[in-house]
Order: sequence, then structure tokens, then C-alpha cells
Amino acid sequence: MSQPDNYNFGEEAALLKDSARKFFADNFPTDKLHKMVAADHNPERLSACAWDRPLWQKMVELGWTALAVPESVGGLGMPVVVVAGLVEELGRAAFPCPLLATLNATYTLAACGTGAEAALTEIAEGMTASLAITNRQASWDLAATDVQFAQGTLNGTAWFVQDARKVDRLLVSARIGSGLGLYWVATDAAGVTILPDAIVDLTRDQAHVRFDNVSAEAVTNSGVAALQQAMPAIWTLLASDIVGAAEWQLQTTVDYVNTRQQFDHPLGYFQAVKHPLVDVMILIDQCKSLVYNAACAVDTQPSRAAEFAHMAKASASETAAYASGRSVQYHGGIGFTWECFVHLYFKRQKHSQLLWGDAAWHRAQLANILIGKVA
Amino acid sequence: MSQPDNYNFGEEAALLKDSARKFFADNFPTDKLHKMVAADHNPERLSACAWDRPLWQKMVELGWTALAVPESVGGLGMPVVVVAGLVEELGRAAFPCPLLATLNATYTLAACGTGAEAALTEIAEGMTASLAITNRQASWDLAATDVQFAQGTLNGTAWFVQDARKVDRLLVSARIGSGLGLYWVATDAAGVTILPDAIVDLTRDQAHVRFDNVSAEAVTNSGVAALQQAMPAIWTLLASDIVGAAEWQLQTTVDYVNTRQQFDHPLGYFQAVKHPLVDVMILIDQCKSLVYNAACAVDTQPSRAAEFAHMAKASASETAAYASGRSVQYHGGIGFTWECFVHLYFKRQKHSQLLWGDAAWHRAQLANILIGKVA
Amino acid sequence: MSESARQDTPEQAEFRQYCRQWLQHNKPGEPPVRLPLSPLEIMTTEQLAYLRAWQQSAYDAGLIGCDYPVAVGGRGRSDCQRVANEEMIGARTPFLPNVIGLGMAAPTVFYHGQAALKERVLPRLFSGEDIWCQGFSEPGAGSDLASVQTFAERKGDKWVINGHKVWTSLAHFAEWMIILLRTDRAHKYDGLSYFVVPIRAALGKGVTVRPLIKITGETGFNEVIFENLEVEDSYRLDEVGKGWQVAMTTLLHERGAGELKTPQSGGMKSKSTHATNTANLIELARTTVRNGQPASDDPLLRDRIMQLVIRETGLGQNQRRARVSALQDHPSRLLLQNKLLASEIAQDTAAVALEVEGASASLYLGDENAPSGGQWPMAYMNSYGMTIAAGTSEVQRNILGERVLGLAKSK
Amino acid sequence: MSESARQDTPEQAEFRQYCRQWLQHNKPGEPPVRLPLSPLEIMTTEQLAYLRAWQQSAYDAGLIGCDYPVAVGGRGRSDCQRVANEEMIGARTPFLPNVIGLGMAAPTVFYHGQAALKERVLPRLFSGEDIWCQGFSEPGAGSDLASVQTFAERKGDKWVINGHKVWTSLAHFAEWMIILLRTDRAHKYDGLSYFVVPIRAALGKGVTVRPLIKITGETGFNEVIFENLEVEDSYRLDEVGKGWQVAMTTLLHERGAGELKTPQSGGMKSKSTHATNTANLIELARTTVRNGQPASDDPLLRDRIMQLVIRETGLGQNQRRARVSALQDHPSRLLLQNKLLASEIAQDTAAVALEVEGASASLYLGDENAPSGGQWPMAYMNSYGMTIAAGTSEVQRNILGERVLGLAKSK
Repeated sequence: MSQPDNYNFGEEAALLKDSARKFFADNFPTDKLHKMVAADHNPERLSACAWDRPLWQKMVELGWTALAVPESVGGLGMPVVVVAGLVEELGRAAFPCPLLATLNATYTLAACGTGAEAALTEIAEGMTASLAITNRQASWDLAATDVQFAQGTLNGTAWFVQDARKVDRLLVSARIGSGLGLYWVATDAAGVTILPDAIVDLTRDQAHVRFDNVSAEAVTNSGVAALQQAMPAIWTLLASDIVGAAEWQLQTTVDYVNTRQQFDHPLGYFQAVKHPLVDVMILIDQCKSLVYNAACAVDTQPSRAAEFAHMAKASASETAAYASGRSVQYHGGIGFTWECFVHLYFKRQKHSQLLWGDAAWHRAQLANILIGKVA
Repeated sequence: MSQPDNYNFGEEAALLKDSARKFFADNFPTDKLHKMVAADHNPERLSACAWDRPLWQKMVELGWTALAVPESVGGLGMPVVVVAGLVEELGRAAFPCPLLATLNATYTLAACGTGAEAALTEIAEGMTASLAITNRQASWDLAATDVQFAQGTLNGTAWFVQDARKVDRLLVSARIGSGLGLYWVATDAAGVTILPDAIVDLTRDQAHVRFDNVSAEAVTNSGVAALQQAMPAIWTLLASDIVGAAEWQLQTTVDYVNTRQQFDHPLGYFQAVKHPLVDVMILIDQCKSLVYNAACAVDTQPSRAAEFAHMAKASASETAAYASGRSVQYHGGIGFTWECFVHLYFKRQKHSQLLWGDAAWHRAQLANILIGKVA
Repeated sequence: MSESARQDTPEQAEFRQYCRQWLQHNKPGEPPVRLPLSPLEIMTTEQLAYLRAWQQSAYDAGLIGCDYPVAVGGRGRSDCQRVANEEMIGARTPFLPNVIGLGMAAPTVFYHGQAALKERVLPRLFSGEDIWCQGFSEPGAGSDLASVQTFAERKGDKWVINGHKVWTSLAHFAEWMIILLRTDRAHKYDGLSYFVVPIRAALGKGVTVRPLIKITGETGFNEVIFENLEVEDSYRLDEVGKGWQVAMTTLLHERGAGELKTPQSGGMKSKSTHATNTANLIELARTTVRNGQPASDDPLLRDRIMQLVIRETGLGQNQRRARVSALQDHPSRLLLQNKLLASEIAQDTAAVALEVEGASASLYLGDENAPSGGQWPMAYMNSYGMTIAAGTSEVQRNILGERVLGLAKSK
Repeated sequence: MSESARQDTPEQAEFRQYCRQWLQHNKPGEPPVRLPLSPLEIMTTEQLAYLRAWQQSAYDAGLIGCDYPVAVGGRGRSDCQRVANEEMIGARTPFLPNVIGLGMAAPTVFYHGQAALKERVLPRLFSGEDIWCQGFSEPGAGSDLASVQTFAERKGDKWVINGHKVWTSLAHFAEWMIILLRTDRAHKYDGLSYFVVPIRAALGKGVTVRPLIKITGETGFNEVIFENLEVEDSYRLDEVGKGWQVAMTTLLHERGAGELKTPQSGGMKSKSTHATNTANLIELARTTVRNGQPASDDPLLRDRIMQLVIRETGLGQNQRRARVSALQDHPSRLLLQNKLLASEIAQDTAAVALEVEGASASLYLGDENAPSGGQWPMAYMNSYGMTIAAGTSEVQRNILGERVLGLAKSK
């Protein structure tokens, strides 16, 4: 089955994307972001979790957290291309909030069948959530977890939980016998301890979460299958966030090199600056095209969703690395200072680059699909 | 054991290198090379074998083929650093001749012990030779061969034999039982059929050689050990040839972009041309430094010879590819024509790049040494 | 039913049906000769005859130039060439030989030529009876196109042309040449004028065509020398001194960014043709044994091949996204990348293929043992033609940096 | 016995013996505090005190500045600093804190300062009693150093300085600053003059030092603002208007290409310091489990790590070959590559380390679970300081292309 030429990116999608861009531009310009998250520069600082909760509430009221929730359980049931457009703008603003985390949980729950309806309803009503499915080694093998489920309780630790301190719920993966179950747990439930990580990225928080005899019920006992179905959307949306952030990096750097004069010319006059910035643009466009292709595949061509999503995230990880490096390099001395905004995106992108699989990992998965696994 | 700071590259070595450069500059300028090897442009041409045999005889009389032959058997017993200097100049001239082939055979024979003395004596007396040790797949596993030895005769085919039509002798590897033997065979011996390959490179010839009941005696029956000992020198010398050729490519391209005017400036004014040419220079210097380090290791630090030679050839293969691409690109339209000289080096370098292991293969071997084999 | 079909206007839908039916019965059979990789590499008259016959029949059937007015040999349809192209390519037809005529000369003559000229030359251009070539580059004018020196001197209502053009593909078969000439040495850009020149008629009488040999050993390019060639003023396109603006129309359509969609067919499988793409690269890796294992099992090669697959797919998706305005910040940002990306992806694809082949990459067309018949080393060498011709990759990056990103002009 | 030792002159041989013995008994013990990665990152007075004590004792023993004449605090030896450096580094001593003083200020003052000035400032510079900093860059003068605007106006036998310098490492500890000033606005290069300025004495009285925070969160750099600071004319180096030439002496020695060898010690192992090199990268890969296997088993990572090993080894061999004239075509071709290569290799090494760490690369210094204590992400960020400061990589490539390859000057 082939995809619609226009990705089904119609009126509605364009409208939402534009209004989101306007929303962040009006309410959360970068200087505000910097003031909020860059207060403490001490390199040995513990993790902070600074974010604009009232503004986030506005986003919830706009229904952005319910976009991906099926209509059957009170959500808006929007296609992934629409959501990708919103997330691209989120990335452009580098806005600290649990939107991606909640969307990731939503797509996973949506793949869990009837057992997830209660949880999805909570999200439709404005609850936020994050996936707690990664082990200490951050293996991207979906069956890997350091949490066990037995006698109705969860025990163990989930690592690299994104925006853990901003969310109400966790969707936890745990070994149950030889299988993998997914569990819906409140972050304030008895036995749940959130241990914040001190991370480089100032626009997100991250934690490892300990579970001590946390009583829970399985949303599904076929966790791997559910995650497999959800990951293409999850990879694609992170790639979309990266694209938006990279576009910010490109435009900000272009503006700087057009004003900054050296040797009687703006820096942008010099091909040593001009051509690499063109290569940044080329990477961004490649990635953006692959993002909407992947999103559209999730919506209309599930048989190829994983293939295209691997392309999107592999491309995004390369884009994040290159765009970040060039943005600091071409800002020169000023770009190396804390007061300049570029490091906020530099750090967010480095975080995104390595999250949910780096470029090489996604290409290896892609090769398994296109060439076949190595015997 | 550590190496001498100056690689033992002394007076004598410098003198030989300079005289070699002068020899080629005086006797075989590039236009002469082009006239000799580029006569037939038909892409479906069969392999030619055009070379200046009289000039080669002069080189033999100068003793260059005997440089690496041990003094004990009438050679000059020069260290590899000295030979590397000569070969760098050979590469700079892209001179078609069996010097590298003969040196490769020499180093292999020198690792064979007493059984090789007769053969080495022939080389000391001016005979030329080439290795016939590669199988159809061009596996670089030294034990791989498509030739068998049984009842005193060789049968099978050796592939990718370099300059086969220019040499008097072949050093053939053949399976004998579970081992590998090396055999010294005259190219005009009964049962030896040289089947020329139609190759891209105009400055070398290459053939596969069929052996039908060719009677031969083993120079050694520990062929793998002998080849293992010889390969570091062989890899290093090919890398040195590449360095010389790359320096020709760099200087020729620099001269062109300094004269060619576009947009009211010489091309070299533009950083899009200037900076990549600097990167070519950087690769050449990296490679050249690694070549003399490897050569010196073969001479004085055998325990690390393989390690450093892998570095040299890996670096050389990258240098060959990049320098070649830039030399054609920055010559623009004219560089894309047969009449322009750059394609002669472009093709020689592509050949050298993939011969005796490409960059990735050498890095994989290097990793096995520095990190250890993967269990 | 394809998505584009689903979005057809009534006219397009009806026309699509017609194209399909016609192609079912009229698609030509296997070529009697080895076809070149592209029209620009046509070397023999046999090749040309076969391809020309195809273009003629497709034109007669109304599949070529159908969006042009009837008066100039078109069919006066609206946005139907796209449909014809989709159907011809879908039917895996041979490509059209008169590629420069259809893609560059036709729209330029149409927008800038006098009525009489259009009516005279365009029908035979569409039908393929007249092959066209392009006279832009000169030994001294490559990236800096506006520095052309070939001069046209006015003599009454005629012009006398003297000079030297290079890289003129198909000139050895061409009746006509579109040519950028200097008519005023005092002004660089405003001193240029644009003509069409009947070169075949003038061979030996003021026009000499000499083949240029590529580094691959192939011919196909030419240099064309003009010595006191007289042409009529009616062959001039647009006003004297407006040559640069006319050339922009040519380049715009060459880039596929012009108003008029270029007629395109192709896709015919032929064992002798060999496209430089990742599908063929993967096939090569599968069938190559390298250091004892299938090259397609080598993790490093798998990674590099996937990098190329991603770039290739990204380029295709760029072209798709270029049609969705809501997903673009700048109108020509994607289109202007096409040539640069296509040529560099092809170059890198061929380079990886040579590494897959290893030592066997030394074997060329004439060698019976050469993998893929030696096509990959040839493709690698030819890729430099792509990164050099029609605006080097360096010039392309300038254009993108200046026109799209708005960075200060380098020169 | 090392090869360099084998080539010692008698004086060097005797001096080498002396250094060895002295170091055996006087090499300082483990530092009481966490040492920074380089002198430029000294943040606390405790760190400074420990390092300063080491420099003082090494100076008193005659291991620092020993090639300078006795009159200016040296020992009048010939080419013995190289020997002392080899022995100090061989003995794994701490590094010397007064790095800008020793490497840049000392040779510049020595070649361009008046006798009285040299005799006054150099001994305390060598001993480390006076820390020096450098005032070259300004907000408006980065790559284009000659565009400095900080102005010195003549007032009798004094100069009055106003302006703003940035990236002045160690300024918060420094007694003295070498400074490039504009004394004539009409001429870009010839309008510059070079001074030494006693900034510590003037703190609060015309000089303000403010810390700059790096993207890593570390301090160490400063900005220095001058408001009507008066300095004596005797602090001027060389003639008025010759500042650019004097600055070249500074930069030449910074690059290690100067006459006088810079005193260097270092190599002391300290768990808290962490060098950005491939040895540490390989160690990291060995100890990191990634997608279920040791990262050092991953063929792609092995390949990328080997690429870095080759570049790192190549750089080392460049420096070795730079001393063998027969193996060079151009005197400064290798030396001029050092800074560019070292900074880019460090950057790429750190980047690969982050990929080895995977998601754990998100963990920073303050996180108890961070691999290598979070040093790799910090090293990666700091690497941009290296590719930007002291001539960006872009400027370095210009210099190499123009001075070594002889390509036309970009500007």
C-alpha cells in the first residue's frame, strides 16, 4: 500500500503547526528559556527541573496532550503527521515539558489493546506520563529491563526515564516470567522513588526510578509487541523535535554570521562558513522529509513504518550532531559562553542524538530490514 | 625497543631520494607518461602493458632492484626507510615498472630462510619478480590461494598478479596439504599462462596466471609465516607510492587553481577549494609520517611493524581516495578529459587504494592488535 | 490506483487512461543495441535511431510537449505532461534522446523566441527529428558562465560568430544549438545575447565539431569551434543584451524548477544499462564475497550502504515534500538541492561499490571477470562529470547559501 | 637510554643527569586538590598554590628558563630546556601554572623589551611568582586580530588605555598582561603597539576583571575592561606601530615554532584529571556495555576508534618528522598543522566517546553514575574552545593554504 503524496498533511495540520509556532514564539522566547534553565552554571550541579508549569497547563487545555489519544477513549485521534508538526515546533522552542514523554506513553498504550483504556482516558483528561522501559546499560532491546514483576508487585530500577519529575504516571516495563509486561504506575505511588540524574541537557530532566514492592496491574503482558508497534512513532517524533531544534540552530547561526564582521566581511561571506551551513540545511531537509515520510507510514503504511522511522532517527541523530557543532563553532568565542543561547540547543540535541538509539544503531536495524539479518 | 628519532633516514637515504626524484623528472616527465600509456582511450580496450623498458634497465643498473636484497646474497641490504624514500619518488612519477612487485617478492623471499638464496641472488643480478599469492576473491588472508602443489607440480590460478607481464619470475603461494608453500617460477616456464586483466589503471598491468602442471620446488613450506613477516614492508611501500602520487596530485592541483581564474579570482582564492586542498595536504603528511614510522619499525622495532604498517596503509588508502577526488574536481571540466594528466594518477591511486587491503580492512587488523580480537 | 492518479483533474484522468492504453500497444520492444546510461552518452547512430523512433511515435501519439499550444506543435493541454511522464516511466519505456531540446531549448525558445521561429523549430524538436545541443561553457567560462567570450558581431541583419564552446553533449548529432554569446565586451552580464544556431547545416562552413574524450574513455561531449559563422538576426532570442536573463530561463527549466514540465520517459530495463543507485549497490554487496564472507554481511559496509539509502530516500522525499507548501519555509530551498544531492549521492554510491568490489574494482569494461561488467568504476569516474558540469558542487553550495539562506554573496 | 638522550651534546648529557637526580628527590607528591586539565582551567587558589610551588622549586633548581641569559633570570645554557622538559615530563611532574608567561610573554619580552624591563619581570615570571595573562582578543576582534580597538593614547611619557579584552585566561590570578593595543586608528596593522601592563596592581583603579562562564559551566576565562588606565612608556615593547610584528613573535612561540623552547612539565597521573586521548577512549569502550556487548566489540566503534588512533599517531609522527629536514618539502608545513589537528582530533575523540557511552553520555559531573565521572561530555564541549580559540580551525586552514600551499589570500 502506498502513501498519499501530501503525507495527509492538510489544512488542520498546517493550522496546528503554525499556531504552535506562534504559541511558543509569543509565550516562551529563547531569552525566557535561558533565564529559566541556565540559572546555575556549576558543572557539578545536581539535576534541576525548571519549567513553566502554567504555560504547560495552557498546552494541556489546548488539547495537545490528547492529540494522539484515540477518540474511542476521549482523545482527538489525530494522525502522527499532525503530531509531528506540533513536535517540530516544540523542538524549535526547546520547551521543557513532558509532551514527548506523554506522547511516547500514549502510542505505547494505544498498542496495548483494551487493557490500556483506563490509562489512555487519564491522558485524555490531562494526565502526563513517561516510559520507564530502559535498563542500566540503555540497551535499546525492547525486552531489556531491570524491573521484575512478581506477586503483584514491581521491584527494580528503571533508567533514563525522561522528564520523570514532570509527569503524573509511568508506563513501566517489567519481566514477568519469560515475557514482558507493561504497568501503569502513579509517580507518587508507595514504593516509587524518583532519583534525579544530573544531566548536561538543561531543557529536560531525567531520572532513574526505583520500585520497591510497588503494587501494580499489567496493562498488557505482551509488552514487547506493544513497544514494537509504538517505537516507529516514538523515533519519528524525537526526530521531529530534533529537526525543529536544528532549524533554530541554523537560523540563529545564519543571523549571527550575517551580522558578525571579520576581515571587512560578514562571516557568512566566507565559504568556510557558508558551505558547511548549507550542509546543515541539507541535513535538516533530508531529516524533515524523512520524518514526515515516516509519520505518514505509521498512519497509512504500517508495514514500512519501522523502516522509515529508522531512517528518520538515523538522519536526525546525524543532523543534531552536525548542526550543534557548527552552531557553536560559527558563533566563535561568544558561542562558547554560557550567556549565549546556543549551548541550550547544543546540549538538548546531544541528548536527543543518543536517546532511543543513535544513528549507527538505527542504520543497523535498517540494514536488517533491507538486506536481512546476518546469518 | 624504541625507534631512532630520525627514522635512521640519513645522508645516504636523502641522497638516493633526491637522485630518484631528479631521475624521473629528467627522464620521464608526465607528458611522456601520458603519451606512452594513454594512447588507446576505448573504455572496452583490453589491457595494455606500455612501459619504458630501456629506462627501467637504467634503474636496474643503478642497483635499485637490489636495494632490499641482503648483502649476504649480493644485494645492498638497505633498510626499508631508504627504499621507502625511493618508492615515494616512484609514486610521484607514477612510473610503470616492476619495482614494487620485485621489492614485494624480495621481502617475502628474505623471510623464507636459506631456501630462498638462489632466488634472491637472481634478483640481486637484475631479475624482476612479482607475488602470485592472491585468490579469485582477493581475500587478504595470507593462507588463501587457488593454487595447489602436488607431485612436484603447481596447478590452479593466481589472481591480481601485479605487473605480471613485466617480470621474469613469480613467487607463487600454493596449498600443500594443510600448509602453504611458496614457489619460485619463471614466467616463461612450461604450463604458465599469463592472462592479462583489462584494468582501469593505465600505469600498471595486472593479470591472473594459470598454472597447468608447472613443475616447481618449494622455496619454503612455511609460506604463511614468511608472508606475515614480509607484509608490513609490502603495505608500507605501497603506502609510500601512494604518498608520492598524492603529493603530485596536490601540487598539480595547486598549480592549476593558482592560474585558473573564475569570478575575477584564481580558484585557489576560494575557501571551498583552498580548505579541502589543505585537508589533502594534512592527509598526505599524516600518511607520510606514518610511512616512515612503519618503515623504521620494520628496520628497528619488528614487534610493532605490523601495527604501524596497518596505520600507514589505512591512512594511505584514505589519502589516495580523497586526493584523487579533489584533483579531478578542482581541475573542473578539463580535469574530466582524457587529455588532462590527472586521470592517470586518479586511476593509479584507486588501484593502490584497494590493493593489499583497503582502509577498513587495515583498521580492522589494527583493532585486533590494539583492542584484541572479538571473542 | 496511485495517489497522484487519485488527485487527477478530469482532463488528466481521461488523458491518463489514453496514455495507458496507447503504451500497452505501442511500447517499443528490446533495443537492438546496447543503450547508453543516459541520452548524453549516446555514441552510435544505431542507438540514436532506436531512441529517435520512440520519441517520434510518442510525440505523434501526443505524449510529448502536450502542454504546449497547438500552434507550436503541442496539444494545448493543461498540466498533462506530468501525467504522460508518470505513465511512460511507469511503463518502463526507453528514455527520450532529445533531452537538451525538450528540457532546455524548448521552454527557452517558447518564452523568448519570435512566433515564426517557435512554429518552425518546436514541432521537429518535440518529434526528435531535430536534436538540439547547448553552447554555454567555454574553456575560460566554466563556473563563471557570464564570462563567455565567444563573440557575435552584428553585420546588417546578420551576426558573425567566432569562438569556442566546450562540453556540448550531442553536438555531433545536433541540428540546432542554443548558444550564449557575447555581443558587447564592455559589460559582463549585459553584454550577453542568446541565439539558436543551425549548426548541422554549417558543419565545415564555419562550424567544427570535435569529440572530447572523458576520463572514462567514452566520447559524447564535444567542443564546437565557430569561425565567422553567419546567422540571421531572427535566430536571436529576446533583445540584444538580455542573454543572461534568457539563460536563466534555460537553467531554471534544467533544474526542473520552470513553468513547463519537461517530457520524460524511461525506466526500460536493459541488461546493458546499469543505474548508479543503492538497489544495485545492495545487489552487488549480496553477490560479492569479500575476505571470505558476503560483503553484505560486513557491518561497516552495511552501515555505509544504509547511509546512502537514507540520503537517496531523503532526496526522493525532498521532491515529494517540495509539493506540500505547508512543510516548506522557502519556495526553492528543496528544488535547488536536487542537482547537488543527486550528483554527490551517485558519487558516493559508486565509491562504496568499488570498496565492495575490492581488488576486482581494478577490472574495467573490457574484462570478462569484471563485476557488473566493469560498470561501477565507470560510474564512479562519470560521477565527477555530474559534480562538475551544470554548476560545480561548489557553485551549487554558493547558490544555496546565498539565495536560500541569504548569506553574503561570495562573488 | 632514549634516542634523544643518545644524541645529547656533552652539556645536555651532563644536564640530563642532573635533572634526573634532582627530580628523583624533588618531584612533588600527590596534589591535595583536584587538579584542572590544563593551566588555563585553574579555578581555585589551592590549585594555584600547589602548582606555583612546583614551578618555583623547578626554577630554583635551574630547570625552567635555563636557555635564557643569566642577566634575565636564566642559566645561559644552550638548548637545554628541551632536555629539562623531556626529563620533567618523563618523571610525570605536575604542569607549570604560568603557561602564558613562559610560552608567550617571556620570549616576546625577551626579544622586544628594554633591558631594564626584562631584568625586572622575567625572573619572577620564570619562578611563577608573577602569573601572566594575554590581552589580544576583543568582542569585535576574534579571527581578525588586527582589528583590535582597545586604545592607548599618549600623554607625555605615559599611555592611557581604554577598552575591552576577552578570553583572558588566568587574568584573575595574573600580575601582568601582555596586550595588543591600537595607537593609531588610521592604519589597521601599523596602528598597533604592544605593551606589558601590571593589571593586578591596577585592579579597581582602571582595570576590572570579570569571569566569563564557558558552556561547560566552568569559569577560567575572563573579560578585562580598561578605563583610563595609565601605564609608563617603558612598558612598551618595540616601537610604536610595531605591535603587529611583536604579536607575531608571541604567536610563533605559542605555536612552538619559535627560537626559544617553552619550559614544559606535566604527565603527573591524577585520578581526577582525564586526558582526551584514544588510550582513554579505548579504555572506555572496553568497560562500557552497549546493547548487550562490550562497546569495544562493536565493529563500527572499533573502526572509528582506529581512525582516531591513526590520526593521533600521525600527529605525533608529524612532530617527529618535523625534525628530519630530508623528509620535508616546506619548513613550517608540519608545525603549522599542530594546533588544527590536535584540536580537531580531541573534538572527534570526545564525540566518539559520547557515542560509546550512549544514553549515559547525558550524565554530567554531578552524577554519581556518570561514566568517567562525566568528563567526556565536558571534554567534548571544551573541545570547541580549542577549535575556536587562538585562531579558529577556519583561520588555521587559511594560514596553511596561503603560507604553505601558496594559494591566493582570501582576505
